[in-house]
Amino acid sequence: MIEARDRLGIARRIAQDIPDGWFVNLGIGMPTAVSDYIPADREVIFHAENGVIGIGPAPAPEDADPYLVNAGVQPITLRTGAALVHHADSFAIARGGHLDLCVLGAFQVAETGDLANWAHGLSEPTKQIGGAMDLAVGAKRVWVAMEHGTRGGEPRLLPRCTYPLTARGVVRRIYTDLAVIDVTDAGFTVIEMVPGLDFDTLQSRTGATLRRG
Amino acid sequence: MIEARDRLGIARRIAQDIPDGWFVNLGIGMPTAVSDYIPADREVIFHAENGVIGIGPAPAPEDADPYLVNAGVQPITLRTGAALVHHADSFAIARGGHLDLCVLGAFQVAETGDLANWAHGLSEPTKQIGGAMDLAVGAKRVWVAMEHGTRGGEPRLLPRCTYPLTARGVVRRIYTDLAVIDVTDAGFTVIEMVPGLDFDTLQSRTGATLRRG
Amino acid sequence: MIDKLVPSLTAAMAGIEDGATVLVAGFGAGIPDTLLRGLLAQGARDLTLVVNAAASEEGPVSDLMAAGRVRKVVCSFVRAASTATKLHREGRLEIEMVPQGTLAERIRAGGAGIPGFYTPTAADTVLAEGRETRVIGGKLCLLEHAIEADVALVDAWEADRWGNLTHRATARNFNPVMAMAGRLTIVQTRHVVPLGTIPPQHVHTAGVFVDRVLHVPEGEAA
Amino acid sequence: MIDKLVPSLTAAMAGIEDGATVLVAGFGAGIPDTLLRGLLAQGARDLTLVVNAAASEEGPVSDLMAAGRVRKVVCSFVRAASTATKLHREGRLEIEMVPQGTLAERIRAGGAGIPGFYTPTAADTVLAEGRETRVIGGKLCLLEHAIEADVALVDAWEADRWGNLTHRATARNFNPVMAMAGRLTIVQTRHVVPLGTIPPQHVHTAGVFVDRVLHVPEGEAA
Repeated sequence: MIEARDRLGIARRIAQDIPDGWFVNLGIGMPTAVSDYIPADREVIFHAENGVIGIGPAPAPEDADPYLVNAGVQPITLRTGAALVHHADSFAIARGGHLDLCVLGAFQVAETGDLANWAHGLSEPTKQIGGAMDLAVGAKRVWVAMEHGTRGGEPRLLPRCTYPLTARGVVRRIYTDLAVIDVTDAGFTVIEMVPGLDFDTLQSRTGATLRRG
Repeated sequence: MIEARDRLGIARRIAQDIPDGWFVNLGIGMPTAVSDYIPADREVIFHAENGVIGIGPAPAPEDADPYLVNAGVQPITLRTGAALVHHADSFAIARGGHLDLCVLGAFQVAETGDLANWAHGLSEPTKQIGGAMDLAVGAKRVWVAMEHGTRGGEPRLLPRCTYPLTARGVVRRIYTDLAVIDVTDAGFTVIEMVPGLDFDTLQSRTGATLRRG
Repeated sequence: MIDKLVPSLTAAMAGIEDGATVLVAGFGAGIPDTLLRGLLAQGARDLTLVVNAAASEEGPVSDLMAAGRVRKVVCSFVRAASTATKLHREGRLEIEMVPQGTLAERIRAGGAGIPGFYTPTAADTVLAEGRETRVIGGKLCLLEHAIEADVALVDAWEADRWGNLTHRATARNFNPVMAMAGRLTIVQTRHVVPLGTIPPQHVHTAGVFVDRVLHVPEGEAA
Repeated sequence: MIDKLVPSLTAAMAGIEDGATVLVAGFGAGIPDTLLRGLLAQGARDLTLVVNAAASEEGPVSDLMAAGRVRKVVCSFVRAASTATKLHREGRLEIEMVPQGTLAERIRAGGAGIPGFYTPTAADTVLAEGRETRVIGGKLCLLEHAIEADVALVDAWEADRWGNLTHRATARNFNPVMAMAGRLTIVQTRHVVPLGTIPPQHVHTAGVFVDRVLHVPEGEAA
């Protein structure tokens, strides 16, 4: 049986790979949970687009401060050592290459590292660009957290994205419910599969050619 | 006898023309003294390029704080209500059109409002651009404080500047030891002369045609 | 004497003209909601709103749009169910999508006297189609223009009579940069404090950027 | 655990290479004088210094130039008698004159990932000769490029182990923007404080921009 990771499992897996001392932005959705799984012996500092450097654990509902939210407008706390800045300064951090890592959700990733995560098409009414385009081109590295395929079974890892791009050639690594895959000059390289999954099955669920890592 | 103004007299005369509530940058040298002569019933806020909004009176020498200086690196105090910002934010104020007035010294002013105040020539070793180019194009209005002529008797008000420009077409008004002169679409217009001075004498000491105001 | 405090919401909103471009600060927190309701009451129409998100079916930004007062919205975020999307489908609202960092930077540029800048953000996307790009330092960059606005609506925690502001926690967000970029910057503040109460080194938005301050105590709609 | 404190001036200056571009903060106050002396001792040469003023005949910037370690200085201000001018006349130093506001903005742009911007400053002067200009919104503007640097030398009043800084009064000046723009940002601080001592809303330079912190108590040269 394939021991596919659930959404929190993907977040937990990502957290393992973030070294002590990194400065990280977590996108809205699945990536947000990554911060809950950082090992206690590592100091990782989390950034939010709305001007937070040093996000702490989520507060108990009764302790939520309406003046203190993350980029998903969820209540947060501040860590000891946190700093607050305004929106332009916050994106100066993101765009200026000061983030070691940004973890983003995605609709599609191409084997060239192209990222599509803001619209299914230009005529679609939902357009959630937010800060993703700025983060994707500005961070030192971009990792993606997503389901390996859509609910309808369509692959999300593709030779080319069919949805509008967020940024070209930026994704370095993809964490899905099935695997961890690096984006290399040679395309998608599988560096880890979940227990019970074999390479051919993973390839059959993927829209582009996979290489063994 | 011509009652020419001395340098402090020029500064005092300028101070009379600054209305209550203006936000003003004073250049290095003669303009700096303007703040000492603002009438007590007017609240005028002074800015310095190094990030001060709300400069107060100069401290007694024994009270000088080495961490608190103006753009001429002279000791200052802060007024009640002052704010401190960094250098880029300070010039965002200057360049973004937020200063009601900047008073600058000058070597030459042209009848078109061109300002030359940073070098006598390109081969000259002293090049003091500082913030003048930014202030000159960014402030809502620029007034100049200067001697009417050079020590050698050469005129400073000219049809065209012969020295390298600081900015083109920015000077609105000139305060000299002899007169107050507006720069209008028609050129230099004398709006005030010191006691004992007649128009023809002023014209004879000026390098461009003067109009009566 | 400088005193930027105004006595009423009506006084705060006076003089906003039809066709004005209005910056609306806030990001979850720090939204100038009272001033937005004041703008609805004030009556100006044909407005261009610059606001991070037009993603809601309710609230004061949605109300302004639903009342037919907004010609165009410049934002980084819309949802299928939002009032903006509905009006856009009906051909009654123009939407300009801007990446959030570019939006913040364009507003800061407007306040800082930088008419244009280049950024790699969105340079390789459909947002760049038909627009000027150039390679700088090996990176494809897109030319972006400053956003200057007739009016900025800003929220603050504390304000003094010079208009010096502090913003509480993440209620800071767009507020300081929008304050810089408004030709008329109107502030609603939870607390009015005497001049000198905010230490010079702790001012978040300097009074030089602020024109009017309205006191809106917590829990009051003014 | 993140701990950016370094035990010695030698450790603070380690790894600066020949040919490096070095941002030097300060404006009357807030000059990283100990770090500059450390750079002299460290030995890197063929340096480009970016500093507001090269107007002196003495002091650590002058000393570096006089020792033949500086290839080029980018500044807004030189004097006839300054070491920079003397060396320039002898053909031993290149000088790039930049208006002070443009200098601050180019450095901020370097830190903020803005490769280029347009400004009216200097667009109509000899500084614009042979360079790209364009009219934006009716104003002649000059294209300016970001300054990114290998090293930034920064002064602070307080620092914690994450590198969060405060700057005292006008010792702030170029320090926060230069901290942003250095690939290796080295700080000398008067006081080292425990993490959390600086309230989040009062941090002047966030630790994310800082790589090394050297404690230089008042009156000590380290």
